Amino acid sequence: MREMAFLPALLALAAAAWAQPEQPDSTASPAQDAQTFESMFEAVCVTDAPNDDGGALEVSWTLSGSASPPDSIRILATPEGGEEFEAGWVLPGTDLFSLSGLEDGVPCSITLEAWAGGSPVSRSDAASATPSAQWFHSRRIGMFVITVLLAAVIFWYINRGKSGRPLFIREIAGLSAVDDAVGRATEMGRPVLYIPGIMDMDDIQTIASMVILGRVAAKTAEYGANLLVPNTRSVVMSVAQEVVKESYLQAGRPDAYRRENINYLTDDQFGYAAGVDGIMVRQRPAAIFLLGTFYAESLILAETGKSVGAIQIAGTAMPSQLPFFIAACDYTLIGEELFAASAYLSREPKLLGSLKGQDVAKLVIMLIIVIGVLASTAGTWWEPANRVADLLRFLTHVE
Amino acid sequence: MRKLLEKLDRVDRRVIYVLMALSVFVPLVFRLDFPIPVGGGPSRDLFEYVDSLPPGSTVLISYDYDPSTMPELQPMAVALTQHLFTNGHRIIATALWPQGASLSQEVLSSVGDSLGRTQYSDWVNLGYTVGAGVSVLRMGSSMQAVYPQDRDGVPYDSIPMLRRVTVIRDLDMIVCLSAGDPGIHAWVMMAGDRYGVPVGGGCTAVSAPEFYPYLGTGQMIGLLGGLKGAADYETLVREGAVGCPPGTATPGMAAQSIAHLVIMGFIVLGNITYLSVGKGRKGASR
Amino acid sequence: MNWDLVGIWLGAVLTLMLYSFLYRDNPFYKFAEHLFVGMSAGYWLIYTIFNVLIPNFWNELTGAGDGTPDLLMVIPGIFGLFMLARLVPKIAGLSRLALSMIVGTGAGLGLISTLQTNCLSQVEGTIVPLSGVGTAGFLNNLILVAGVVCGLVYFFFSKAHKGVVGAAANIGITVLMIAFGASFGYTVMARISLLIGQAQFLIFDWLPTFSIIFGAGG
Amino acid sequence: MRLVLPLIVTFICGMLMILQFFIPHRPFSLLGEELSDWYMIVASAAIFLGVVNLVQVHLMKISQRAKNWQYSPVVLLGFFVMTAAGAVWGVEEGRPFDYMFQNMVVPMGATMFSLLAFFVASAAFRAFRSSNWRATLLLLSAFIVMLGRVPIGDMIWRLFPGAASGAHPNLVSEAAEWLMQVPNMAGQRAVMIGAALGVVATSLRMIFGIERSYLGGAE
Repeated sequence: MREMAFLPALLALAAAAWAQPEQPDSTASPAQDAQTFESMFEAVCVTDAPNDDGGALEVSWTLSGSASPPDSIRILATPEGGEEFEAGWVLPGTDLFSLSGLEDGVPCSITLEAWAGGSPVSRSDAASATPSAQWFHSRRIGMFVITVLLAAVIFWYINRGKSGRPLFIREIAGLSAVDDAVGRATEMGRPVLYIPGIMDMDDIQTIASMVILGRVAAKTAEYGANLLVPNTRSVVMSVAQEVVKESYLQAGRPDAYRRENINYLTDDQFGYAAGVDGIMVRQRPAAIFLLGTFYAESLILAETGKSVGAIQIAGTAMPSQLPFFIAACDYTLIGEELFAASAYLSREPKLLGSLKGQDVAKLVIMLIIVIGVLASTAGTWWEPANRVADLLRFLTHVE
Repeated sequence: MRKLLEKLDRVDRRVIYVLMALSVFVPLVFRLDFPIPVGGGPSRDLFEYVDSLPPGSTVLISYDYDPSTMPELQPMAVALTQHLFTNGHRIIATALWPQGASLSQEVLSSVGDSLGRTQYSDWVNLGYTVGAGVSVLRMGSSMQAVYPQDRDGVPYDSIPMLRRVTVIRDLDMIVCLSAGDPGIHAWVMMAGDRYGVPVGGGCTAVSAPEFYPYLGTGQMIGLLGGLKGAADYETLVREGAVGCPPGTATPGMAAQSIAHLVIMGFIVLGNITYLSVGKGRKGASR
Repeated sequence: MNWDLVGIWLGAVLTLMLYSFLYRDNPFYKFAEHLFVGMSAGYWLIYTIFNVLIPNFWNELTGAGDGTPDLLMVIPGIFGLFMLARLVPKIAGLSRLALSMIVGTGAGLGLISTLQTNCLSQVEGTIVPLSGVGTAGFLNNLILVAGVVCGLVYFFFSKAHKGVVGAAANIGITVLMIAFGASFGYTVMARISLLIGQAQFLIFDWLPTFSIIFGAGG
Repeated sequence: MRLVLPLIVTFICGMLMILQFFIPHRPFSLLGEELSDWYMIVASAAIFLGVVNLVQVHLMKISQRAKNWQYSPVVLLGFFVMTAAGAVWGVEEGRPFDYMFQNMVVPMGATMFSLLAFFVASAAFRAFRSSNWRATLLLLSAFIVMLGRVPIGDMIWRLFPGAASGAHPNLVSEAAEWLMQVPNMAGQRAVMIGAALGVVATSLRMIFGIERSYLGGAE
């Protein structure tokens, strides 16, 4: 970096030079040029910047068509009780300028100055407004309503689940195959390989995968199969170690837990794929789980797994990788089925309730779509119906 | 005939691998070529939007990929940069993937020198930032907070062409060349949806279907899908501006077409042998 | 010592070693695989330090960047140490705090951005009129809306896929399969272009070097 | 007791990230931005855990002479050479770190990625055995899109009598484009919306501490 030191100095010089011509040429007398560029500004309006955390105003204006456009427009701001300062320069093309760093509650008046040939030629009349912070983002009310609605539905059903009423859940082929996959591995005395995807713990699919790992580990502890969990993220490795240790504890087999089988390979996507392929061909696992977020390496892993003759259960919400898992794996959990796995395997009332809540949420979404489509279809010949469609579009539109 | 089909049914994976290798290496060694018709669709939409940018616009190109996806995305970056420089626009390069920074430097300096464009007045390389969508979100409130200095350590506010770009909304357009995450999703979510900046993109053919819904809802104004998208854009740019050096995507398309046909042949062959031989045997469940 | 030549040879030899995996697992692949794992782990460690921890954390904390030390950075520093506490068995429990911060932030951000972009924007885009868009428009919109609604019915968990629900779920899974087929077809091309990239490297960059090395004598 | 504090931290961080989206007012927007910076730093700090584990596992493999232990020194050598080169000579272009990266790590990554061309071919040959009508549909739409994306597709279509002069000379690529625009979009949207609801439910369960196995403390 050392030899780069001279560069900033050089640039500071260039920047200073660049700014030079902008300075007003005091000798030119603005008065006699003013009339040719009479009031160039129309509809100058200043408002508090909406939906922000305060201290900002938005200035909008239109240039009157008649006068020839100026070179640039200078924006001057004078907060009440403070002196005027230059807020910014814009090219004539733009018609909106946002000004920040002001004090909330202090009215501030804005004037616009048109510059041509290096001197001010026209000045708009002052318009003022008071910057303030909004407590609620006006354009995200629709999403807020839907978020609260979905959350309420899900929590309501979680509580209903707790009250012990039995909840039906349809059969998911991939998940009911977990038992015989681990059983098969135990019989053949070959390990079970669990691949949690390649993203970090901030990714919800990886979180869902960790929860499923807990259930799978409980089975391998119970059956006494050898569980391998290679990781590409360090945080996921630590969580995996915690989850598996806890499952082995719960199953009463703390001795069978081997921490070195849950290891870190590399953060590199394809370094990880190469490493896992090596594990597959050398350890020859009889059951392979590929659950979480996958990208291009999905087929490298699935095809190698197929070549060592393992039962493969895959699951991801990545639409681009689902075709490959369907092609190369025995069972594939598609999208939401990955998130249903923890409830399906544990049959805990709370989690089954949450699943029921997700179904009702889907019903809400489907109703919004169907009503919206019918309303906008009817809208083409019966105007009021369009307002219903527009309401639904507003509800689902988020700025 | 039945004997042949039975042998085909149990053919070894490695035979398929050898055939695949031949179908790619042979056309390349003998340099076969095919004409590229560029129909309507996302590639042309992106070209026309870039072509219609007002003069002196500032476009941000984000290099969100790494060398392993260079064959598809680098030709897009070169064609896009040629197009923007010949139309007299300014380019800001960013990267949400670490290696994207050096990839952008390669394109900007080589294309810039060939078309007489200089650093800091026509283009600047802000380099890599961690944080994916979160960094894009932060650019909404202040570009300088995310990039206090450019890739060579020059402070943000001392770069002349960045004088007027304080927040992401000041940009005329964003093009994200994306090989996965972080990539187009982050720019559409955080820059397009939130701040209304028009977002175009280029991606590997594998992730193109994922972004089609964004084209449908207008959240994206154009998309280059895979090597074909790159070849489309190369052809369109070369139609417009004379004297552009030929790209690398077009020759690759010939090898692509042949290998493509070989794979389709495998699908057809695979199913014929299966239907005729394995009538009794139940295939693997879905 | 022509370093470019050495570089091309290093890349080509390692490429062939990895390609040997297609035949079967062998010492060459094992060597290249282990080298790749080790070197890429080292690469990401250095890159994370130089590109994340120093500019975003250390410079901010000590104010080396723009001169004003931001003491708030002490908080992520502490959580980072909590994470590293896993190395010391006695205080490994502290790492749970760091884990919960990562999972909490990820869950919050994930919920909002996924709901906004992957759900609501898609629902908004599916509210389309069936009439007044011409017969082709009518058919396309009908298939789009029916596909999305039936696709969602397929994802129903608390109802058996029988009767009306079963029929809708069948339509849904059919549309899904066509969609997956389309993206498979679209994706196959990309995979081949990667092989083309490596083939071009071997044919146009590596092979010519043979004449330089071996042809030098002739 | 040992779980209460972490669960509180998860709740605070989760709710803060949600609220800062809806409430632009000063404390929330600022805290939202700070939190998203901090979580990056903490996640990055964890990489030390990973590399320590990597070194430990391979040292153990060598000491116990486990299967294939002869290759563990290669991992350790590769790791320490890269780390030392980066720490001593820095990461700028032309330095040993960047040289080894460009000439060794990058080609290996590209090679592993390109293996997919072979695996896609073998998957296409074996997997799409049309054992049921849905797999046939998947296969058919894949076939049309593949044909439509390459110039050869339309060439073959024009061989049919009257096809070239008819209304749709490029029927194959148009069909491919239609498959991508309509059914593909419908299918992708159904998966995205379904998965998004799964994400919402899972996130809420994490934030409100209903799902806590990730902390290793199954209740």
